[in-house]
Amino acid sequence: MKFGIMVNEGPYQHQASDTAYLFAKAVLAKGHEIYRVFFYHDGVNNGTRLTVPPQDDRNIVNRWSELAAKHGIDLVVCVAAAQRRGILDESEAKRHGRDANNIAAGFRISGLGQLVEAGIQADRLVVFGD
Amino acid sequence: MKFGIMVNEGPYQHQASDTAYLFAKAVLAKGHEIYRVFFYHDGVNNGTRLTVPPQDDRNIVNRWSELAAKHGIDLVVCVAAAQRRGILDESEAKRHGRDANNIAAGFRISGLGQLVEAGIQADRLVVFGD
Amino acid sequence: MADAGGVVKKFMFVNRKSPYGTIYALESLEVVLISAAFDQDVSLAFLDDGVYELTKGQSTKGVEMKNFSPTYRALEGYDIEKLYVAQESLEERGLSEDDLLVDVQVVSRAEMADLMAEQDVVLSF
Amino acid sequence: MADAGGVVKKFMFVNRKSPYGTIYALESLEVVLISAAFDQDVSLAFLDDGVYELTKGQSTKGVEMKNFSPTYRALEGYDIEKLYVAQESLEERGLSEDDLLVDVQVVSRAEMADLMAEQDVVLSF
Amino acid sequence: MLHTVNKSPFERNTLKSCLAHVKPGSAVLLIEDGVYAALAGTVASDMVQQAMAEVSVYALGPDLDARGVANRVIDGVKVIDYAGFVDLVIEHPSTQSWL
Amino acid sequence: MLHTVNKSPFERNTLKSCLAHVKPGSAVLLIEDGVYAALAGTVASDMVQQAMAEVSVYALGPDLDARGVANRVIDGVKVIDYAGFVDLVIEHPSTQSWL
Repeated sequence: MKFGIMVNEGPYQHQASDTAYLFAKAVLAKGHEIYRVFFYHDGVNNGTRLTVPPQDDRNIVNRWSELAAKHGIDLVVCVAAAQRRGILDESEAKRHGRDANNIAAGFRISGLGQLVEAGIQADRLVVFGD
Repeated sequence: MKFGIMVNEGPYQHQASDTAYLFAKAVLAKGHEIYRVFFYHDGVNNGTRLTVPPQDDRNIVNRWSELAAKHGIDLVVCVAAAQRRGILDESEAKRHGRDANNIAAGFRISGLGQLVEAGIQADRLVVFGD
Repeated sequence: MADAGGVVKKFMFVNRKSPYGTIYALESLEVVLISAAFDQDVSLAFLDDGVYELTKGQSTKGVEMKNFSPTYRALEGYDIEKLYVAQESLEERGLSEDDLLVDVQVVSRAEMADLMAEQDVVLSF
Repeated sequence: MADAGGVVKKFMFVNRKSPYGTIYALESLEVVLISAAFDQDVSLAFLDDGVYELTKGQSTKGVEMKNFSPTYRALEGYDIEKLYVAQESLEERGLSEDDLLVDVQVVSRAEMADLMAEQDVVLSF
Repeated sequence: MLHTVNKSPFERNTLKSCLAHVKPGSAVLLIEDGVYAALAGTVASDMVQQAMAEVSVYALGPDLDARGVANRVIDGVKVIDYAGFVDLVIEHPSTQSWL
Repeated sequence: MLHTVNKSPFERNTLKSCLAHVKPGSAVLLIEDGVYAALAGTVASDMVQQAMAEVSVYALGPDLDARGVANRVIDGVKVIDYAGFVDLVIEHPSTQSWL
């Protein structure tokens, strides 16, 4: 079965991203497919490579990147929500005249249509938020 | 009178940063002093220079930077909270081996002691959060 | 981008939060507008504090935020016409249909529950 | 850094949120620990879902988060000994003092209100 | 003491908890989504009106305006702007934010 | 239909609103701070026990464990892990998250 997952909160502040990640791992462990993880609202903040969490705590961003690399999962950050909050990839940074970008490995920036499309294409869509 | 202000939520997601800013402007308009604005929890996300809000909306980060420049206000981002969430200045980025930083003009990264000190030194401390 | 391959699903956007205190209402509306391009069966539910998203007379100059409430009036132009508002939520807040800035269908809790149960995809804000 | 210039203020950290669902409880505790270095008159209030921060037996392996509850036991070593817990909040949740992992003073609502009113600085989490 | 409340009384227990801890003579300022508690004719109005017997209740005007509810405020709730918010903070030796 | 609730019943109206909209035969899964609603002996227990006459109530075990409350669960609430969460999502044609 194909799953879509929506993550609406950033890392650490709320548990939503943690639960979504552990849910995604369980989906994969059962042999199902994850069609897409879509990051919206503050959820876009899961996609920054600049986090430096304490050594004795989980690294939320890296976990997502590693899951994507291992299982070929599409991690999509909403472009409009990302612009508001300062999550940029190289081309976005260039387009808006910014001197740096911060997107993490395995994440890509795209439009809200990707969320609606995930709702259409996936058999189930589950929302994690606050 | 000397005011301390604590901001606990990031830009756009919650109104806390907006209210804190408009409160700070009113404090200054009345001739009072702002001893420090301390950004904690997701509030550290107010300190990224990478935001690109829509043209027809307010630019929350720039407003803080401009207020700081105009009135010499100390905008302090908590280092531990910032590391967790990916807000780094040049020296933090270097120290942690990151290839980019994203701190906005007028913000500085420092420890939680700066919050306690603001509580001690300011005549009033007001918390804005969720 | 807006090719759904002929699939038409029932999408419901559930709005339970008031505007301005958080961004959920505004960003929910952005998804709704995009969804129009996909020719799906879209409906919006407003319950609990979500009914406040639709109050007339919003004026955001003093808070320096963008007033996005006029956009609800534009939904009709996108063929998004199923707006359901919870009657009990209006009553608890002393509001009536006349206080809302768009035409809506006011429904009971039982009717809202029926509508929710028949959806394929529910996005919550 | 920890020079308060001889000033001693009454600081209260008000904890109203449960642990793990959000980070407020954990980051509140980080401020409390720092405050110890400033020789201020520090107290902690736990009310509403904040009383859940102190429940015994927290075990976070399954959620892969850091279990920070043992840190409350370390507060005594920092001379932070004024921990006030709202009696009504415990009762509403079917909890008693025995369910908590540190020694606290259980206070009534009226006593909590008196304590809050005498503070110089109140930080809310 | 000044207490601020920024949450809707319909969604959260924040205002209720605040009002259970205010002492006579103190002030409660409703801001952000907290201003919905300042409105007449709701299921939360009674709680606020009862509190007004012992404490002063204020609401932030710009937040009422944003939400389109400025014309529904309970009689006796004082509507103020950000400058008035600053004055309240100055008048009271300490401020507690109920989040 | 599967309904998930991730908020404390003491802090927010989320669970109450959810339970007012569930239809007989559907399932409610309590996760994150929502698991506090699964506990016996609280002021929210009655609301949940009444709902259990018509719907199945589940609670996420890892969230109960984290909060130290796994030994207080109401009889009849089924405790599941993340794999069980996935199974519930599959069993029901749609999932609504009450946030």
